[in-house]
Formats: sequence, structure tokens, C-alpha cells
Amino acid sequence: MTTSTTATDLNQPSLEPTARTGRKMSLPVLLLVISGVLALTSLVRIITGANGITNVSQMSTALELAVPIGLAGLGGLWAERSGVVNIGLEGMMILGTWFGAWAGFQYGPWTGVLVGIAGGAIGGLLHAFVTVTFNVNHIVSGVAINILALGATRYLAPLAFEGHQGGSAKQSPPVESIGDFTIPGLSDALTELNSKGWFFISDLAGLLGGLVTNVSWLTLVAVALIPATWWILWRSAFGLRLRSCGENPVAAESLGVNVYKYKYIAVIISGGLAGLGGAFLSIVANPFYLEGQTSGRGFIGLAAMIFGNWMPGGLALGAGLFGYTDSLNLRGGSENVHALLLLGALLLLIGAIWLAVRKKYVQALITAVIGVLVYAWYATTNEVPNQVVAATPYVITLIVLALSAQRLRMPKADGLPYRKGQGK
Amino acid sequence: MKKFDKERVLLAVAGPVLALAVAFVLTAIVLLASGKNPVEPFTIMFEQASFSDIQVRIVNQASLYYIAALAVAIGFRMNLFNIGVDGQYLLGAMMAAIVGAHMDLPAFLQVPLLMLTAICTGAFWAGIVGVLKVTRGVSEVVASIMLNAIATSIIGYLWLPNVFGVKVGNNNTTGEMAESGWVPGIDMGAAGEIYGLVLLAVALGVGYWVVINRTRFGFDLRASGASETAAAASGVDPKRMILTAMLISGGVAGLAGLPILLGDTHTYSLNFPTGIGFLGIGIALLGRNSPVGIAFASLLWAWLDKASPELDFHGYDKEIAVIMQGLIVLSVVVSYETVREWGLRRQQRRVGAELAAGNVLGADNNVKKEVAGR
Amino acid sequence: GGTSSESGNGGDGESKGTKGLAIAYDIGGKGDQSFNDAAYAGLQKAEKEFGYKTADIEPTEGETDADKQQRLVSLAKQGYNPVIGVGYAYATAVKEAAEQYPDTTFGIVDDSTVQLKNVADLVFSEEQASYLAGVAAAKSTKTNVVGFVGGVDIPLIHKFQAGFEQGVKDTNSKAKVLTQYLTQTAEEGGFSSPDKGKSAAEGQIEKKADVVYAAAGLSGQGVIEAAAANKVWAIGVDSDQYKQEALAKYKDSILTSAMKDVAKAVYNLAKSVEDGKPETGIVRGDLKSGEVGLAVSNPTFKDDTKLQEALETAKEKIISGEIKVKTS
Amino acid sequence: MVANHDIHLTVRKGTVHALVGENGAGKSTLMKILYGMQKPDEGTIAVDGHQVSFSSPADAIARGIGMVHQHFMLADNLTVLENVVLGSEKLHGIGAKARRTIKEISDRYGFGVRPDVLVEELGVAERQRVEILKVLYRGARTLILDEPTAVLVPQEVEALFVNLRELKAQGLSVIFISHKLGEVLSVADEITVIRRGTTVGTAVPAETTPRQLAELMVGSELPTPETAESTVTDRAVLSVDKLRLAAPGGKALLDDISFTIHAGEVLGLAGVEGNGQTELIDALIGLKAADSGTIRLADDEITTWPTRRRREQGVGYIPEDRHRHGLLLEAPLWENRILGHVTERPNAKGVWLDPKAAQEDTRRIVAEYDVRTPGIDVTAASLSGGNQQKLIVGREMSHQPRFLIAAHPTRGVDVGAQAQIWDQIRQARREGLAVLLISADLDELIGLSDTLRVIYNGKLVADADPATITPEELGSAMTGAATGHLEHEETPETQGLAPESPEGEAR
Ligand SMILES: Nc1ncnc2c1ncn2[C@@H]1O[C@H](COP(=O)(O)OP(=O)(O)OP(=O)(O)O)[C@@H](O)[C@H]1O
Ligand SMILES: Nc1ncnc2c1ncn2[C@@H]1O[C@H](COP(=O)(O)OP(=O)(O)OP(=O)(O)O)[C@@H](O)[C@H]1O
Ligand SMILES: [Mg+2]
Ligand SMILES: [Mg+2]
Repeated sequence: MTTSTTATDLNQPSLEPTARTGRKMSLPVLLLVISGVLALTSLVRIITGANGITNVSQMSTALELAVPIGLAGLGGLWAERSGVVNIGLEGMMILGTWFGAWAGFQYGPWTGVLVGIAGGAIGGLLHAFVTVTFNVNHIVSGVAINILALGATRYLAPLAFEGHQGGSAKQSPPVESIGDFTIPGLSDALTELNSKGWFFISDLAGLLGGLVTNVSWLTLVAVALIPATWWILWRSAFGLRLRSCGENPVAAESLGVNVYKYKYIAVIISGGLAGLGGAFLSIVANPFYLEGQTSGRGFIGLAAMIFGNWMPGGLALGAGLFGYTDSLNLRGGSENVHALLLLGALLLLIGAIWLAVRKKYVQALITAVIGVLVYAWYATTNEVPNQVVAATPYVITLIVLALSAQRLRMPKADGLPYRKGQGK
Repeated sequence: MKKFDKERVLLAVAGPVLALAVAFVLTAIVLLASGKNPVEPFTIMFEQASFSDIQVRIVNQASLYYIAALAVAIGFRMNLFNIGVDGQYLLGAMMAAIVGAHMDLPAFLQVPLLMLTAICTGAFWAGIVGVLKVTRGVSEVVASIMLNAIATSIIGYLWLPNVFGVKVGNNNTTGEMAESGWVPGIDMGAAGEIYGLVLLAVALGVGYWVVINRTRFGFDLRASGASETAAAASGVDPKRMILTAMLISGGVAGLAGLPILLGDTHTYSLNFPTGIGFLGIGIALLGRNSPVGIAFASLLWAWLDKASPELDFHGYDKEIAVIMQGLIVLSVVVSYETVREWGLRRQQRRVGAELAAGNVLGADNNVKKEVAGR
Repeated sequence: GGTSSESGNGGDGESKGTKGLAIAYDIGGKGDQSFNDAAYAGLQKAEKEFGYKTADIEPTEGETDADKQQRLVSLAKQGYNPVIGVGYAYATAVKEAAEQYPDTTFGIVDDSTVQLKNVADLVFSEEQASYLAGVAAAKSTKTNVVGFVGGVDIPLIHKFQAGFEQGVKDTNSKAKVLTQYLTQTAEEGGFSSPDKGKSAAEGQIEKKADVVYAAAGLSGQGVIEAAAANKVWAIGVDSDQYKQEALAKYKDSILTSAMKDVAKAVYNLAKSVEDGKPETGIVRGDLKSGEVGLAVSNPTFKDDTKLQEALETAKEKIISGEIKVKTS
Repeated sequence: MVANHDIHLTVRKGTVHALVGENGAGKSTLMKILYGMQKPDEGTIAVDGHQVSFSSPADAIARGIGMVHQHFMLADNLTVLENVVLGSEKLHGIGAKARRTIKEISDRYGFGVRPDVLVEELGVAERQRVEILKVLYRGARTLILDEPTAVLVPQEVEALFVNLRELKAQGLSVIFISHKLGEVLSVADEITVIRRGTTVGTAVPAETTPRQLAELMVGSELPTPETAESTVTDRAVLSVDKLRLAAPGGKALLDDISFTIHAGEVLGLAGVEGNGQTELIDALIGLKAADSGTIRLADDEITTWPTRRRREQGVGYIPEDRHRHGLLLEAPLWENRILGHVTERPNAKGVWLDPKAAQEDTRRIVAEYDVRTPGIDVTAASLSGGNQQKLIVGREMSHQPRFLIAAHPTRGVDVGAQAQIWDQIRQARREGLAVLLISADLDELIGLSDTLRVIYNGKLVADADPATITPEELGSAMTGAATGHLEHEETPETQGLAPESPEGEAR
């Protein structure tokens, strides 16, 4: 039953028997960690004067940048929870951008969103057909779908968009805005609070303010999809069946679960979510389809999902991290990232102390030395090169993963071939 | 056993051929649906393949694809997905270009030096992935995706004028390489030159085959891919194997850009072809990770690349070739899988049948025992 | 078999006289609303005027110099003249194709490194237009903060930045220029992500910038959108963005655009070939030739006499050589 | 190949119907058909007199048929509750009501199941109870239990039987599959025997002896694993001293393990699965590094040696799970012959493989060990389980091991092959091989070993003399009930397993 030639243990996080995870970190602890980091960030902001790092519009930009990544990641989550690795997210997103804009400019933005979802779902259906029905290696199928989606949209774009006002071979005519909302009193109050520059409170206000200021309705939908996914997958019968297909399909089959059906549904939803992410790009983020618009976000979404330990909350955190660092870059990158250096140095120092307390002196020393080096970098320069700025989100992700990866656990049958009636 | 072998060959050939036919038909349907002549694009593209200059360019391009795909295949052979070949080859090529621009040894030293630079750079970049996976359990997929992005930044940094960058017009380059590092091409007259390092690709292919099939290390590698648990129990240290495979894969990836770098551009500029690492994934899978299969797949891919621009002159969109590439990968792998499963079941049935018929290898000298056993 | 150009692409049969200008696009291709489209505009003009057959061909992704060369050779072989490579990426290709076809005139946009008798290097002093944009920005800002948004961190865009900064500083030494590049490489979408442009511009506007200049291809649309939303000035690039349909909603916020008339340069080369006196060597489009400059479609801008005077002075100084504009 | 043909089986209400047959006879296949997991080519199934046809387990469940599979069908990363309600969410939802129902059933049968723990944290017996609970939760009227006792110790088996009798009393029917004929005779009301995929007879427990049953099953006499004369020498081949191995969390998986195996000695290790056997094997073969303690092979301390070096120096390994640890299923036989000995002759010369020699030697093994195959180029997957096992044994014996780890060497192997494998182990032992034998088959263990040890909870808690000990006594040590040196007691206590024990015994 194993495929002869190709990778089946994609994402295999660890060679060790995975340590028990996830459940250990309770909500209070998580909140404590988050507020700790926020407090530090606040401190850094006050020291460096880089007010941009926590203000309201920084946060709302971060949210907007995080949405497509998060949606792609959610798509990945649905597929992988049912045991299908989906590396074709990028392609499904591309389909979403094209179909979303195509329907959007003709029939209005909401129709565009629906058709964008449908476009992605078609990609998902193809992926399901190839991986579930034909049992082809999931990576191959994903790679092929990425190529196919790119070719198809490029082929179709001139046919569909050329000749319309504002359209060209590479760009669709503009789609009407879907509209956004600001909670009037709250937003102003938080912005006000944020601009005071108080320790912690202003930063928290910035974070919250980002969630209620100039938020597109589609962003709201996307954010709501995170708890919705959690509820469906972990609190409904449907979700239980779906997850069981990713953990042990043979067991699921033995209890009368139609594994094929659930895999199909999951992968189609996965495609739909990626398509929604694409539609978000071509309707909300930009009001039109552009060739090359997704620029690798599908892959980043996949990374965010692994980062988030195949859980919606973690994934949101991962997407948020990407969105935040991305928005830092775009909004005064060198200054902000320079301030982050100080934050990094502080975190390293805390880490060193923690290690020393745990009597790991060698590691503590190394960590402290790195911390000092980072601080020296911070102290001797006024900004960092653009290139460092651009690399920041990825470096941070790598570091966070390196610190946490051994606690990750993917669905047990993720990426493995499955045939009905052949379980042992 | 000859029977099985013949069958295997037949199966190996029948699958892809059938799949190609399906892909062509599907593409023709797309053409028809968009109101175009469904046959002419193919005739144009086939005709292109008969021109010697196009052939030269197909071979040149295929050499890049081939090396990149080999790098991917080495990972796949042991279930490692090195999606980072793209970053590895770009960095490898850039470092080689930089060294080539700043050193000028005699050719017989310079060329190996450049290759070594590329290998070490690629291996180093892939090694980070390996170390993270082995020591920290970070998925190689995420790590390589991140490192691809970081490689872009590093390249941008190295291009800065006060680092190694040399601006030529509006182009960023690393400066012209010393001529001792240029590898002369094989002159094909009017058709142009075949990169000298096409031979490197061939050598790598042969080396890959030999190492994988004829050495202890290759056996360990394959065993790890076929069953990580069985390999570990047989004495393969899985962590070391992962690290080694990543290093080799990265080293080979580092070489992927060299045919064009040493054979043509002699500098690493904004024009340097990108994305070859990603294409390598598709090509490796299409070629089933076998050196010969990958050779065919690279040539096929390069043909689609090089023959399709001509379509523009005849009023067709050359994107049709990209669609075809996607369709080919899909239909080929579907047919592989179907044929493989069918073959496996068939073999099982045959084993059962032959056993029932008493065609047992060890039968004759075991008659006595068998009677005793039952 | 023979080479593809030997066998021709059905070109030998037709008489050469009917074929004229051909352009080969850079990545981005037709529809980039930037210099590829501008080149196409020049081609259309030539086609209409000279009544000959033209061709415009798209590149493929990840192609090599050899492929570009093949494209040019193929066009030359079919009898097109002149053949223009749009974008500096064609440098090597144009050089080799021109050596192969000495009787055809080749053109290359944005590159001055090819020196052959039958090659015209169509380059532009973008920094000069950007300098003027800087003057306009410095004169229009009330906060003494202006922003520059570059699409991709590459030398071509550095020219825009350098000229702009110099223009601002020379005009108002107290003014501060905020600079933001969107991405490191074009693959990451720096020229095609209006959303990124918008975020970057918003960030600058928040830091009090009240004029933002975008040299970011399609991403510039986002910059202009952000400027309009926050009621500050935007300065467009390449073509007169005040007149662009897609941006009609925001046109009142578009102060001016730093134009680079690729269309004219392309057309001029075609005309010179048609006239039998093909251009050769470096053909620079600058303030003097009028191929770069500021657009004056926005009435507010046009009618601001003080500003126009300052611009006029700066322009004269640049043309006279009194001001040397830096390119990086 | 036909797995099942001409099967006739009638199960009456309120009875326990046992199904026996040798390995691969088709028992599981038949049950899978009854349970809708596989489709029969012909024939009919009737439930309560109605003809039915099942296209999936869902249909069978709807008809009141439930099945506990030979291999656990549990998702490790889901909770007990989730595993139980999966597929039958309509009954009581997946929340509080379901939890209540589970508690209720669990209490009624004394299962002591905790609904909210992850299955991966459970031991085998607990998993077994979860499996049965799963079936009961669905309100099944007909229970299929495929070898439920294989992983249980006698005491646990007895507890299970008490449950079965309870179920029977409530009017449920049970189909019970087991290789342990004593058990079958004790619990069953009727017995059907399957051989080579077809029913060859039925028996009534009261009128049948285990021997008669066995003969019906295999058509010949049962071989016994008994070893004739002792060949133990005083030359220590493997000595383990105070070995300790801890899980990542710090919990000891192996603690204070010390033993010595001499040349010519078979040391049998008894224990319920999951008590540290796997970890001990891993430590001995070098897959897991010991946290403390030493392992010596003859005169060398091998504690820190990597696996490969240990194998080169004469450690042979017959793994417990041949598919996971012993074979490359999709590789041809001759490559499987190389596996584990890639650095040794005849497989390699220096760094180069020597496929010719390896193939030649594979042919020899196939012939000598009676591996039934049409050739050495077929994949390992296409061989039957027993033949795969013979290939592994042949391979390991071909490198003259000094010390052999034999984990369940005859699991899933038919009687003929079983006898052969036993023969080979005995033969090698005579020539001075030291063997660590781990087996769930207590008869095999007692019959083949020179010394017996019991492992419980990662510790060696007891030892026994194989000449006198009975499986039941060994079993009680395996549950931790007895420690130290086990003496055989001449007056047996009341044994629930004894064939003559009265049926329907009250709790
Ligand atoms: N559809 C089929 N056609 C032919 N043979 C099959 C089919 N399905 C299974 N088999 C084979 O039938 C045999 C019966 O296997 P089964 O698992 O039923 O044995 P079993 O009696 O349960 O053995 P054990 O006691 O080892 O559990 C095996 O050899 C199996 O490979
Ligand atoms: N689904 C199937 N269809 C046809 N033949 C099969 C199928 N499954 C297994 N076989 C064949 O049946 C034979 C027996 O395989 P299996 O492992 O099931 O045997 P077994 O009866 O369990 O033997 P052993 O007692 O040696 O374990 C093999 O030769 C195999 O090729
Ligand atoms: Mg069997
Ligand atoms: Mg069975």
C-alpha cells in the first residue's frame, strides 16, 4: 500500500514518537504568554520610539494581509484533517482570484466571492479525484494543480478580460467594493487610547482597534471561519467523522463512515477556502484580478497551518504572525524591524535567564551571547537593510518553529494512501 | 523470471504513453472549447522539435531541469520533500558567479573550484533544513519554503553595490566571471552551442544511478524511502540519513544553475532563470525519480517550453503549453498509479496461481519437509 | 533538420516590404499599464501611420537569454524591421541577434550597454522626471514629509528614488523623504500588488507624508487609492495616470505623473527606419527631447503658477547641465 | 486465490458461536464479509430470517451486527468518547448525552472506561474494552469478536468471558474467534471449523477435546514446541546490566533490567504486550539509546554501538512486526535479503553492492528455508505472511548470529511453517546461539525456552522454570499478581479456563 517512489510523510514533524502536545498549553497560559510578548513589545516601542509597531492601522493592515494566508491555511487544515495533503492550495487560490474577479466585475462582488469559492472548489475536486479516487501521491497532484491553475487562468484571462473597460490580458476590470465597517465609538476610543502612547494599554488598544477599524465584511467572514471551523471539526458529528478519516481511515470505515465521501467533501471545502482567499485578494485587497497576484501565499498558508499545529487557533496565530511582520515591512520596514532587533535581544536575554535557572548553563551562555550580538547590532545601527526587512517574517517563523516544532503533531494518516476494504 | 521483466517494461512504457495521449486529447478539447484549431498547435510544436537550433535549446534547458529534478529526486527517494531546491540552486549559482568574478585560477582549477562553491552553497542551504529537521523536528517543507524566501533576500543583499553587486545598465549583476571559469560549449554550427556542462548533467545522472543502485549507501537510502522503520531496524541511522540526503540533494541543487552560468551568461544577473527548482519537482515526479525517466521528462518539459513560443506567431496562446504541462503531470501520475496497482494485484494473483500450480522455486528439495509439515 | 530560422516561419514567402516594426515584451508583457503597454502604443501608431504589418510577442516565464535571442532572430528573419526588445533584460539577446542580422535595425528599451551600428539604445533619464516630481512634491507639501514607494528593489527603480530625493532636497532642505520598497523581486509581486502599495502609502501618510510618489507599476494604483482616501497628493509614473480610466475615481488626487514616453521612442525608431536613416547608438529620452517630463493634465497642478515656475527653472537648469541629477 | 468458498455458518440467538481455523484460513475474511467490509462473490447472508446484503459496515451495524477486529480499529489521537460515538452520532449525539450513555454501559459491565482520555494513553486491555463498548453502544444484537483474547492474560480473558456470558444471558449472539482451543471449549456453545477458506465441520464443546478440534482444524496432529535436551553452556553471550530507558516525559519504560543469555540458551520473555518488550528489543538492537546500564555482547560492551555495528557483530533480529521492521514490501525478495546486512558478504564488496551474489544467496535461502515463491524477483508483498517470515528467518540465520532476538517468530504463521521455524531455532541453539525469545504464545514460550522471565511494567518481576510452569501461572505473573521465582503448585486452583468448567457460571 505504500507508494514506491515518492514522499508520503510530508510534514512529518518529528522522528521521535511525538510528545503529547497542544492540550498542555491551557488558555490562561497562552494568554499570559501573549500578554507578556505584548508588554515587551510595548516596552520596545517606548524605548525605540517606533510607534508604528503597534498602532491601529498597523494592526488593521496586518489583519488584511493575514486573511488570505489564513484562508489558505484553513483550506490546508480541512484537507489534512481528512488525511489529504494539499500542496495545490496556491493553484486553488489562483483559481479563486480569477473566478472571483471574473464574476465580480460582471455580477457584483458577493457573486464574485461565491464564484471564487466555486473556482477554488473545482481545483479541490480535481485534487480529490486524483488523490482519493486514484490514490496518487498527494504532492504530485498538488504540484500538477498549481501548474494547471496557472496555465488555465493565463489562457482564459485574455479571452475573458480583454476588451472590457479597464481589463487587459493580465488584469480584470475593477470589481465594486464589498464595503467595510468601523464600529464608530469603539474604534475612535481605541484609536485615541492608542495614540496616548501609554505602556501596554495603548498597545492593547492598537491591537483591538485593528479589529474594529475599516474592516471589510469579507474579513469578518474570514475571521469568523476560524471559530466556525473549530466548531465544525471538533464539536460536530460531521467534523468527528472527517477527522477520523485523517487519523485512522480504516477504523472509520469499520464504523460505517464513508471515508471517500468525507475526504472528497474535505478537499472540496479546502479548495473552496483557498478560493475564498483568492477572491479576497482579487475583490477586497485589490479590486481586480492580476496575473501573479497570489505570489506564493498558498505555500505560506500551508506553513502557517503547520506552524499552528493543524489547529485553527494556532493557524490564526501563524497567519497573524505573517500578516503582522509583512505589514511591519510595508509600513516603514527598516525602522520597525530595527526596533524588533531590540525585542529579539530582550527575548533572547529572558531565554538565557530561563535556561540558566534550569541549569542549562552552556545553552544559556550561547543564548546570552547571541542576545548581546543582536543588541550590538541594534545599538550600532539606525536602520537595517531592506533585505533583512524582507527576510524578517520568514526568519521569525523559522525561529519559532525551531523552538516549538517537536510539539507539533499532524493527523496520523495524513498523506497516506487509502483504499476501501484493504485495511489490515 | 524473464516473463515478469518483460511485463514490467511493457507496463512502464504503456503507462506514460497512454497518459501523454490523454493529455494531448484533453488539451485539444481545451483548444476546441476556445474556438481554436485543436490540431495545428501540436503540428507546429512538433515541427519545432525538428529544427536543430530549437533542439540545441531544448537540450540546454533540459540540462538545468535535469539537475534540479535529480536534486529533488534524491530527497524523494527517501521520502524527503526538498521543496527548497529553488533557493539552493539560485544561491549556489550566485556564489559560484561571485567566486568566478573574484578569482582567476587556471581553468583546470577554476572550474572545479566553481563547482565546489556551488555544491557547498547548495548543501549548506539544504543542510540548515536537515539540521532543523533532525535536531528540532521542523518539517522540511516549511523550513525550505522559508529558506527559499530568505535566499531571495540574501541574493538581494549580495547584489548591493557595496557588497558584490556590479550594476550593468539597469541590471544587477555579480560582475563578469574570469574567463578561466567559462566552460566552452559544443559547437553545433548554425544551431548554436550546447552547454559544455550538459555533460555534467549526464555524469550526474549516471552517478545517481550508480550510487542509488550499486552502492551500499544507495541501498540504505532506498530502504529509508521504502520503509523508514525497516531501514532503521536494518542499521540505518535515520537522522544521519536525513542529513546526508539533504546535503547531497542540496549539493546537486547547487549545480543546477551552472550549465547556463558557466556556459552562457557568465554572470549572475536579474535575467538568471528562476523557478527551475519548482519545475524540478514536477519533472522528478514525472520521471518517477529514475535517472532515465527524469531525462525524458526534462526533455519533454523543455520541448514544451521551447516549442510553444512559436505558437504566438500563428495566433495561438502559448499558455496552452502550460496547461498541457499540468495535464501531462496529472494524467501521467494517474496512469502510473493505476498501472502500478494493477500490476501489483496481477503479480499477487500470479504468485498465488503459480504456487497453486506447484511452480515453486524451492519445491523439489523440500518435498519431504512439506509432507511432514502438513 | 535545419534551424527554425532557416526554414523560416512562413516569412520568406511574403514580401519583406509589407513588414515593419516588431516588439518583444519583457516579463509583465502587454497589459502592464507601464512601459510594455507604452511600447505597444508606439507600435500601434507606427502601424497606422506606415500601414505595414507589425508584430508583438510575449515572453515566457523563466526563459533564458537564448530564448530571447531566438525571438528576436525569428522576427528579424521574417523581415520585421526594426525589432525592439522592451526592457533591459534583452541586452544580451539584442547584441547577439544584431550581430547575426546586421541589416536589421534593433532597438532596446532601458539599456545602454549594447554598442553596435545597427542597435539603438532607447534609454530615458527617469531621474530627471523624478527630480521634477520631487520639486513638485516639495512645493506641495505642507507637512514637510513626502513619500516614495518603489515596486521592486532594483537599479531601475533606484533611479526614480534618487532623482526624486534630490529634487525634494534641492527645493526644500527641511523636507523629509520616506522610502519604501514593496518587494525584493518581481516574482513576489512588487509591481503587481496594489494592496501592498496601498499599505505602504498608508504607512507613510500616517507618518505625515502628504505627497506620495509611486514608481511601482500596477502597485502604484494602490498608492494612488490610499492618497485619495486620505486626501493627500499622489504622483503617478510612466504614463499620465490622471487620464487612466481605471483611476478616474481618484484623479483629483493625482497631482501629476512622471512620464517616460516609451511610445514616442519606439515610434521614433520605427520612423527613422522608415525614413531610411535608422537611429543608432544611445538615443536618450530626457527633458530636452521631451520624452520624459511631468504631465500637466490636472488643472490644479497646471494652474499653480508658482509651482510651474519652480518646475520650469529646474527643468532649464537640468537641460543646461547646471543641475546634474544622480541616478542612484 | 480464493479466500472463502462454500462457507456455511449458522449462529443462533443467545449463544456464543466459536470459529476456529489455522492462520490464513479465512476467518477474518469471512467476518469482514458478514460485517459488510468486503463483498462476497456469491452466497447469501440472512439475519433473523431476512435475506440481507451489506454494501458497507453501516448496513451491518443497522442490522445489529457489531465487530471487534483482530487489529484494533481505534484512532489514537481521538478520545475514547470520540472513538465510541464515531459513525453512530445519531444515537446520542457527541456530547454530554453520549458521555452519560458510555458511562452507563461501562458501569453495567464493569469496564471502567474513561471517556475523555486519548486512546493513545490506554493499554491493550483497556483498548479491548473500548472496542467492545463501541459495539455495545450501537446496540448490537450480534457481536463478532475476532481473536479478542490474543493480547490478554488469562485473568483478563476470564473477565472478558464473564462479560460474554452476561451478554449471552441478555439474548445477544456472539461469534468468537480464537486460536486458543481451551478458551473456545470453555466459552462456546457451538464451534465451526474453517480450513482453507471453507467450513469443514462443526463441533459441540461438551463432546470434543482440544486434540480432536486441532485435528479437524489442520487435518493433522499439532506439533509441540518442546525442546528435548538442554544445550545451555556457561559462556555468556549477552549480558544486560541495570538497563534503564525513559520516555521523553521521564517515565521509565524499562527499569533495572538485568539478565544474561549464554551460548546455546533460549531465554523466554513473557509479558502482556506493551510492558516494555518493544523497548527492550529497541535497546538491544540499538534503535533506542539506554539512559543508563550496560549491554555486553560476549566481551564487547555494545551499549553505545549503533545498530549497524551490532548487526555486523552478530546480532540477528526477527522483528515482531515484519511489515514494519523486517521487510521492504515493494522491493523484490533479493533486495529484502540484503536488508539489514548490506555491509556484509555476500551482499556487498567494499562500498559496492554485489547484486549477483545476493541474488544467488537468496535462491539458496528460498530453497533451504522452503519459502514458497515462484522466484526471487517478486515483491515481498506478494508472498504470504508465513513465507515472508521464513525468508526473514533464513536471512538472519545466514549471517551466523551469536545472539538472536526472536520476537513472535511464528506469529501469523501456519502450523507447518511454525514447526520449521522452531526447528531452525533449535538447530542454531544447538550450535551455540543465544536467543531472546519474546512471544505472546505461552505454549511456544514455555516449550522452547531454557529460562523464563516475566516482564511487567518495564521491570523483570519474575522468573520460572519452563519444565514445570503452566501458562496460567505464568499469566498471573504477567499481570503483576505474582513476583519472584514462580514455583509450580501441584494442586491447581479452580481455573476458569479449564474445559470442564460449567457453562454460564455466575459472576
Ligand atoms: N478477496 C480475496 N481473494 C482472495 N484471497 C483473499 C481475499 N481477501 C483475503 N484473502 C486471503 O485470504 C486469506 C484469509 O485471511 P484471513 O485474514 O481471513 O485469515 P484468518 O483466518 O483470519 O487468519 P488469522 O488466524 O491469521 O487471523 C489470506 O490469505 C488473505 O490474504
Ligand atoms: N486479494 C488477493 N487476491 C488474490 N490473491 C491474494 C490476495 N491476497 C493475497 N493473495 C495471495 O494469497 C497468498 C497467500 O497470502 P496470505 O499472506 O494471505 O497467506 P496466508 O494464508 O496468511 O499464509 P500464511 O499462513 O503463510 O501466513 C499469497 O500468495 C498472495 O499472493
Ligand atoms: Mg496470514
Ligand atoms: Mg484473522
